[in-house]
Amino acid sequence: MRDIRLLDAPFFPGALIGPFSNANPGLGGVCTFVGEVRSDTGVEALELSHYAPLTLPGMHQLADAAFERFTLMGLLMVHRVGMMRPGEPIVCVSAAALHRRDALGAVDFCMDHLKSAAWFWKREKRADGWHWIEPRAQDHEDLARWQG
Amino acid sequence: MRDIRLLDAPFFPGALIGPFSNANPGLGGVCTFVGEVRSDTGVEALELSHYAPLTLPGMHQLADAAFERFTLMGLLMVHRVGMMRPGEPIVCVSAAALHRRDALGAVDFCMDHLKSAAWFWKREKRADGWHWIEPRAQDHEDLARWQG
Amino acid sequence: MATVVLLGKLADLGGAPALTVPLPLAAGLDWAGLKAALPAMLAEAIEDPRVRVAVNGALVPNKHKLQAGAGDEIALLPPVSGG
Amino acid sequence: MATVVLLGKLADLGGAPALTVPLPLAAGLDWAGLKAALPAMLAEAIEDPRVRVAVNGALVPNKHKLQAGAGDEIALLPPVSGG
Repeated sequence: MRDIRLLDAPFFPGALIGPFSNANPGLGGVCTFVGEVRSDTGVEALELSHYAPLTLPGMHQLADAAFERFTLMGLLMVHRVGMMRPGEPIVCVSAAALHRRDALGAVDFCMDHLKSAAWFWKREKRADGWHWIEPRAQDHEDLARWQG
Repeated sequence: MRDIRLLDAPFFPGALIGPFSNANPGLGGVCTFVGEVRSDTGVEALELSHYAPLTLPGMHQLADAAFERFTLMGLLMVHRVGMMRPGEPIVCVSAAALHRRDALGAVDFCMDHLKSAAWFWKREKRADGWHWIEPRAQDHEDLARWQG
Repeated sequence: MATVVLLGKLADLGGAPALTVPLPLAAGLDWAGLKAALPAMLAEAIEDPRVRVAVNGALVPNKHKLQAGAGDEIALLPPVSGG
Repeated sequence: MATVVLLGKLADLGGAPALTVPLPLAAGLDWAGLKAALPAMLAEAIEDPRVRVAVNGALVPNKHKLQAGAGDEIALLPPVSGG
């Protein structure tokens, strides 16, 4: 079971995870990560923009890579774009597998790639206006763990 | 928010995860692992026994270790004991943190320890009766990742 | 009397999840005494170095130095296979 | 004409999320031609080696060898900061 989506409106991860888990009967474990807009001091809103011709195909390529690297029964990967408020979910990745290390590893792998190798651009609104978020060195180090 | 439980009756992880997530406002990410009884060929039931004076205190010590090792806002650790059927949840670990690597790492850490360093004994019922499950070398290798 | 709680497959070897062991009057129970009071196969099995022992819910660092008294609960804990 | 789509902070430098660039009749648009048609600050910013270019949704391996024609969509993609 493979479910890859870009959403431009708020979503409720709990409504995705139950059906995803049920769609993979016989699984041994499901690992799920939900990322939310942090309530950082002074941040009023966050906007994620993307480039449609690359972003969703890129997420499908990432899912292909996860299925190649880990022994998975199912993968759910849902990412928001557009304007979000603190506390709103941005991303939900869930992996179902016979063995826990595959499920945990696949979620870790997908999250690292979504953070620093997927076609999203992020800006924050503060009292003095909008600010683009630069890529973080830490994200690139996280990604490097999967290379070579 | 810290919620550590041993349960002797079936539970529904979805009913735990939503309230846990809401109990940690301002979080950046939540990672959750749910382990279920695998539908291995011929397995009719699984029984987990434990030794009450050690098992729950051991889970609390494990939670202490996770809070020391990772920067966490909350940790949920729920484990079944007693008789279970294929498809029933055995374990649910959920970690809330400002940063995803802490949430993912804490779940990985707790699961490895619950698998091979917590006071549970597992046996399976097959057509020819009950069989105790021996510890697996893989589980001990997983645990060794966190030592030294 | 002391209670001996048997976990995992040790319960099969003991024939029950718990046994009661008579104590010699005024004397404590040591490792040799415990083994002598148990079914032979169980006594042999608990020599496995991976088998841990707890007295009243506290793990004993060295089971060969076990000392238990009247009313104590001795738990015999084989290797775990949990999660 | 070709359309130039500006992502992330390049949209701020271009003053809009997309621009249209006139094409010389019968000639394609190359990297130098593209830069000449863009606001100076944007033209400078896209020389950053981390800025990637896609034509009609396909990444160009070497942006300096860009060749675009009438009706093409050229996307200018700064470093991502997603997730």
